[in-house]
Amino acid sequence: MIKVENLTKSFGDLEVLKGINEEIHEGEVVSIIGPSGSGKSTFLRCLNLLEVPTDGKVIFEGVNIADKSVNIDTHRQKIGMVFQHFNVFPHLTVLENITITPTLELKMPKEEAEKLGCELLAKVGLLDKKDEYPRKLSGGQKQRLAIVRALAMHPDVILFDEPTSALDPEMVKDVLDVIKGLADQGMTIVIVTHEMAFAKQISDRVLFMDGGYIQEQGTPDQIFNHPQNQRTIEFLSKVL
Amino acid sequence: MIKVENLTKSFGDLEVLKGINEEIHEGEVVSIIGPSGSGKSTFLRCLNLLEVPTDGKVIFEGVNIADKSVNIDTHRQKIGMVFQHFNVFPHLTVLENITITPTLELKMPKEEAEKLGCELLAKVGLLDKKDEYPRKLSGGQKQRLAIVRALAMHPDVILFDEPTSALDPEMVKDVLDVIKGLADQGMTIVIVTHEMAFAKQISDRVLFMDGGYIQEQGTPDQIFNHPQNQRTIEFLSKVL
Amino acid sequence: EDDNTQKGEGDLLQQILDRGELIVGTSPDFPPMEFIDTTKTGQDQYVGCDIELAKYIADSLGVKLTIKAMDFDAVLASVTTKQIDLAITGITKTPAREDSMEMSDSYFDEEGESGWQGILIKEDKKDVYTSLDTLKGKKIAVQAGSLQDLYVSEQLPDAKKQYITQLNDAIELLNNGTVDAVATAYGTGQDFVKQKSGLYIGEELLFTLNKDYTGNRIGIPKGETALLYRVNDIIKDVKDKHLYEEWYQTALNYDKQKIEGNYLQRVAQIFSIYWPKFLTGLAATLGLALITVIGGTLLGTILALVKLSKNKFVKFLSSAYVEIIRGTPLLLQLWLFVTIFAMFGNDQMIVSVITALVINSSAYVAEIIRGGIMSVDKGQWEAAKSLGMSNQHMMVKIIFPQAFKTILPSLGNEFIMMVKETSLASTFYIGELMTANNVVKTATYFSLETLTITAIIYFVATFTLSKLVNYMERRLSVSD
Amino acid sequence: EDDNTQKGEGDLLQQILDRGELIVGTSPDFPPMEFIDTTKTGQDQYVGCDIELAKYIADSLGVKLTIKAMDFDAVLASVTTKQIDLAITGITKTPAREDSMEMSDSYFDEEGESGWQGILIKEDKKDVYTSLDTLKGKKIAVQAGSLQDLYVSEQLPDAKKQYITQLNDAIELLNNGTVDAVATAYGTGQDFVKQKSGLYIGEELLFTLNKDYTGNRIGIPKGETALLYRVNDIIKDVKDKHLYEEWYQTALNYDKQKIEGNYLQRVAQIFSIYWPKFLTGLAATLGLALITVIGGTLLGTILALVKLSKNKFVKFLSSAYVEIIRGTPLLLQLWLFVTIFAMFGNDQMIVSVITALVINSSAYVAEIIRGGIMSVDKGQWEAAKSLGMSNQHMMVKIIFPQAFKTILPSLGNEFIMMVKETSLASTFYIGELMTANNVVKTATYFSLETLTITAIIYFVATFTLSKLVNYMERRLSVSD
Ligand SMILES: Nc1ncnc2c1ncn2[C@@H]1O[C@H](COP(=O)(O)OP(=O)(O)OP(=O)(O)O)[C@@H](O)[C@H]1O
Ligand SMILES: Nc1ncnc2c1ncn2[C@@H]1O[C@H](COP(=O)(O)OP(=O)(O)OP(=O)(O)O)[C@@H](O)[C@H]1O
Ligand SMILES: [Mg+2]
Ligand SMILES: [Mg+2]
Repeated sequence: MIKVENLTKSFGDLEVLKGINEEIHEGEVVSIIGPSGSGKSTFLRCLNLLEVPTDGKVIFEGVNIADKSVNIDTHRQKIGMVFQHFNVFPHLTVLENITITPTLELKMPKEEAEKLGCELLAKVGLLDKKDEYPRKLSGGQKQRLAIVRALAMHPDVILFDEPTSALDPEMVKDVLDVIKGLADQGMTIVIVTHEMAFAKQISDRVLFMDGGYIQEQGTPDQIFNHPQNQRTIEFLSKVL
Repeated sequence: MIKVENLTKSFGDLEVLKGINEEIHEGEVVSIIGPSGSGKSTFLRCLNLLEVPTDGKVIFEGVNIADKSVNIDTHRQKIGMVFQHFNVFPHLTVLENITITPTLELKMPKEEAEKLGCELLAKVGLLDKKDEYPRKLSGGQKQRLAIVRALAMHPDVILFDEPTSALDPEMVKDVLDVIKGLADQGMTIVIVTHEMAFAKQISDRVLFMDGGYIQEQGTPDQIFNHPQNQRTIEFLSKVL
Repeated sequence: EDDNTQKGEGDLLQQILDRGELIVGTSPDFPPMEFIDTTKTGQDQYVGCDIELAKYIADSLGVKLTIKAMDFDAVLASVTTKQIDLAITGITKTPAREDSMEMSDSYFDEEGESGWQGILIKEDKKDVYTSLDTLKGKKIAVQAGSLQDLYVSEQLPDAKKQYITQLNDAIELLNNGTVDAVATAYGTGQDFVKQKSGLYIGEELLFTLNKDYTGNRIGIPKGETALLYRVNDIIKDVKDKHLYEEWYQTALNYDKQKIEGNYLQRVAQIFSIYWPKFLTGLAATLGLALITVIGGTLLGTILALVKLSKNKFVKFLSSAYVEIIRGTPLLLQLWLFVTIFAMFGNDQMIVSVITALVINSSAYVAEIIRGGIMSVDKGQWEAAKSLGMSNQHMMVKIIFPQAFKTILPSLGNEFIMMVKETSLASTFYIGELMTANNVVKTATYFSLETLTITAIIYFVATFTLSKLVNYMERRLSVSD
Repeated sequence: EDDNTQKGEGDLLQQILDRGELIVGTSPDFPPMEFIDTTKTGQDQYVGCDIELAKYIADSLGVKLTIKAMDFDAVLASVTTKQIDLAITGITKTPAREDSMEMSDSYFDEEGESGWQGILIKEDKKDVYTSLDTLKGKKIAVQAGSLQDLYVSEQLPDAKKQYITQLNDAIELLNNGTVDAVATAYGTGQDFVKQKSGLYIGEELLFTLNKDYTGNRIGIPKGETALLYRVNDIIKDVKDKHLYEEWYQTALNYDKQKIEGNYLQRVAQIFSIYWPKFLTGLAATLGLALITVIGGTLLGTILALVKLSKNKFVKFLSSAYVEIIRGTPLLLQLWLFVTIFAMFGNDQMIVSVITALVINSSAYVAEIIRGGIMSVDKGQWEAAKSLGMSNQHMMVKIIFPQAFKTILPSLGNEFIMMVKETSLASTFYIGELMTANNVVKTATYFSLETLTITAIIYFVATFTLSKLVNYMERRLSVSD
């Protein structure tokens, strides 16, 4: 589904990604772990061109979206993204947060979009909040809203960047449950996370990044229980 | 050592602490846990008058420091505090961060203060950074510096407010190790934390706060393994 | 019996008597001669000593008086074409006028009252300075380039001149002993003496006039000698009874109240007399500021969008525009636009001034809008983009509504800034608050008191506005 | 042979011839009569037509000339006490002067050259406006309150007056047809004609002068009739040869270059001639801004500390001070201080202006400093307090050093603001850049060109300064 070829990304003199080759397959759940500053977020953001790669290809459903001549907007509609800090739209109600993009960009009729929105909200237990403004929501609720907002575009894949690390501990579980639900339904997911237990539980594959490269990858069992790479071993010894 | 009598604190209309009675004994390690917004930080900050209580007494070493006529500065010198966001002084070198208060307030000679500072830095593995500025330090290093800075005043008690929650996961351990070291040496410690495992490990006593009250307290075993209060049970089910 | 029929020459007096009405043309904008009392309406609104003279003439003829107000040129034209019977509006004699109308004897010699130039001194020096000669080598305050400046150079060549810009300042200098005397028009000097105590101006201290002033006269249609003689008779009567001087004094004192008491009392009195002037000034200031900010916002929004665009060239142009405007003083920009507009034949100062203000404001507003847009959390841009929103939808639906919260209070502050900045427009006599200040200052001769009032009005206006802006800011940020 | 011995009366001419030196006193600050060429030194620096006359007299006597420069009063005093032989400095005759010295025949009748007042028209209307009468009913630009204003009222009573503030503006109005003529001093008019093409001023359009001007004369010590007669002979010689007119023209053109070409060429020429004037203005502007910001910082720091203190009353006072200053226009504050200082006898405008600027700036700086202090992370205050630091140590050792980073660039921006704001001081003829602009504008008659140069200088100055401030800001924030 997403194929990355020789992806490099520099910020000025700082080379963050040093040539990454990787393929995300349809229906796969891939976790990305690694120390802070290793380029996890940058990699994830390159997948939907929020960061423009310095070099290399990002082939999404057969099209190299890193190519400047591509209309990136239409492709992004197929790639959902959920951020660490939720980034819900504060000036729109919960329901409007969900319906605005489908109505504007997919020309979905308003009633249809609202019906879809309500269904999705019901699934994550937020239907009673549909006419509230986001400032009334807790962090966990905001993040569930952000997930639902992405889902409303019927994406083929969703990218998560540390979706729980800005949450108070007692709110983490609700959000992880929602993500787990998506994984169970067969959604393609790429998730950067520090929640090792969670990664172990839901992933089909785990990537360990460090120093601008994917140092090691494999099943959760391979990575967490039998890591080979020295850096992986070191990292896991600290966080577990 | 610190005795709190009927401590209440309101911010405007919001009553955060609703009458707390508690005593911290010398040499004790007390952990405070509880949901976000339950008043843990506020309680801790009342202990050294960073928040002025609305009512009640804070008796430190026999003196009610909540009394306006008391010179709070001298008492604060005996109560160390470590913050979530480190709050090291960015314009001073690592060593100066430590020596500035002893030399200014305790009139400690400069050489003596520097000798003390170096000793303390060596203990937490930061001696080689002594002439760096804090911007060169990682989060974990900053927090260790903050602890050492507090120690340099030879406090009788140290208050910690979520000392690891602003840290990247792989840095948490170093900081917790330092705190554990202090506990082992018999320092009186009050610590607000979300690291349940750590609380379980080092505490003599655990306080569970919710709704402006201390709902339940006891040994780690009592609280974590046999909680009685309904709210405690609920809270622990979410975070563990 | 049709009064409008063009009758033969010479019988206008008879016509007047027949119809029982004397029609007098005047240009009521020369106080104290003829001016309008805005508190009255109809014929009553015309006041001044020339009007009194007209009334006296009508009374003497035993007819009713009708005043027709028109501008000075029109008065002269109307008497020539006999549309009015008499032209009484401070007319002096010239050969040209003598050709087109009859001119009465002089009823008032301006020189004797206000045409003279003299020396104002402190009252306690009255016995020291008894003639111009006694002022030899003394320090005399004069307005640079004024008529008095010339007279001092000519007739008091070894006096030391202290140049001043405003006569009021000269009085302060006189009072504190910095200068010994002040050169001024005699009438103005007399006004000062009336307003402030301790001052003196006398005929022994007048400069020698050698100009060929002619007195004020009444214009009468050509050939109407009967009327002319009758008018001259009445003028003689007026002169004999010294009526005009009386009327002149009354007119001078018309609604001019003596301002006295201590500083605070003077402030209160000046405000109670001149508050309409200040109010109009304030309204003009607020209006000018509003127009400026609205114009600035329209222009500034375009600039801000251009600055955020990707086209390097237009981006550079708009940056340069903003930098240049922000890098030069507003006073200079005002002069520049006034000069440029004058070159293209614009003599409406207000247009030049508003253009300069709008252009100045647009550069600041552009930065406000750009700042507002940039202040929207980067996460909002990223969220919108990650959903696949088009740039236009993102700006219109996500970014602008949030930027608005930052922009609106800043525009409020820009408005407050402009309320203050428009004071510079007073350089060009635009009638805003600072101009009103200068007018009242000149009318009352009390600089400090007038400035105090103006300062209070500015402060109250900007303070109230800034409270409003704060309130708006709080209301907008509540929704976060 | 001691020349300094007080000799008897009447033999000064002989003394001059004996010592071979003629000592002439002059006050070299009246171009084109006598002024200083700053590029020269010693006796050579004194130039002008009076100096030429002095040289001619010395040559005629066959002696060496020594010029003594002093101020005008001193020249008059010196000739009375025989410290100089002749006083040649544009002296006119007055009874007082006649008493204290001998006065030569007039060598130059200012009226004929520059004392006259006349009418400036477009060259192509030369044949239309052939006398004052032909201007009847025309629109004439005059400076309000000027001598010409008076003459127009008197001698052209039915002309329409268009009031202007600057003569340059009148020329623009004349060129674009808004007015038909411009009333001006004859000499000034001639200058205009010289500088700009298409203009005309002629003797047929002069106002009738009936003043008692006397020409310029040479002052000679009392009783020195031999010298007087000899000087009068030489003056007659000069007059016969029309020498003075020649010298006058040369002096007028002295270092005055004809500015021509297109707009850009004119800008370049004006700058190449007047750059020292602009440079001095810029230096004064920067100096004034610097003094203001330094003074404002001292006062503002105190205000900021008071505002952060706990004493409610002084807190209120300093808040009120800051609010009032920030709530009123700087122009008004300038007037207020100038007025108040004048009441206390201060006639040094610069002192009033600097006081007003400093007080104005202090209110803004107070907010900068308070803002800087408040911008220090709350955690820093808490950390310092939790360590038991005293308030004073906390402020001095922890808060100020960090606040500094925010404050310093803001003070830099305040300085840039002040560079622009000091332009308002030009209202009071403080010699900063905007004053320099006005001086050059008047000297060249090219408003737009001069304003362009001034704008560029302001822009370059503020742009450079803001780049410096940005650099400083970056450098300071690197350390975070
Ligand atoms: N926009 C940017 N400009 C400059 N440097 C950047 C930018 N974004 C990221 N970086 C740098 O790139 C490196 C990798 O950042 P990235 O956010 O991808 O790390 P990460 O693995 O996600 O870390 P974390 O776990 O802390 O989120 C870091 O050193 C970061 O400072
Ligand atoms: N300075 C303040 N002004 C107003 N309200 C405050 C202030 N400080 C804290 N509060 C409020 O008091 C309540 C308790 O805050 P406190 O920080 O003590 O909670 P906490 O238990 O430490 O939470 P957390 O785990 O999120 O740190 C919260 O509702 C908070 O919003
Ligand atoms: Mg990241
Ligand atoms: Mg807390």
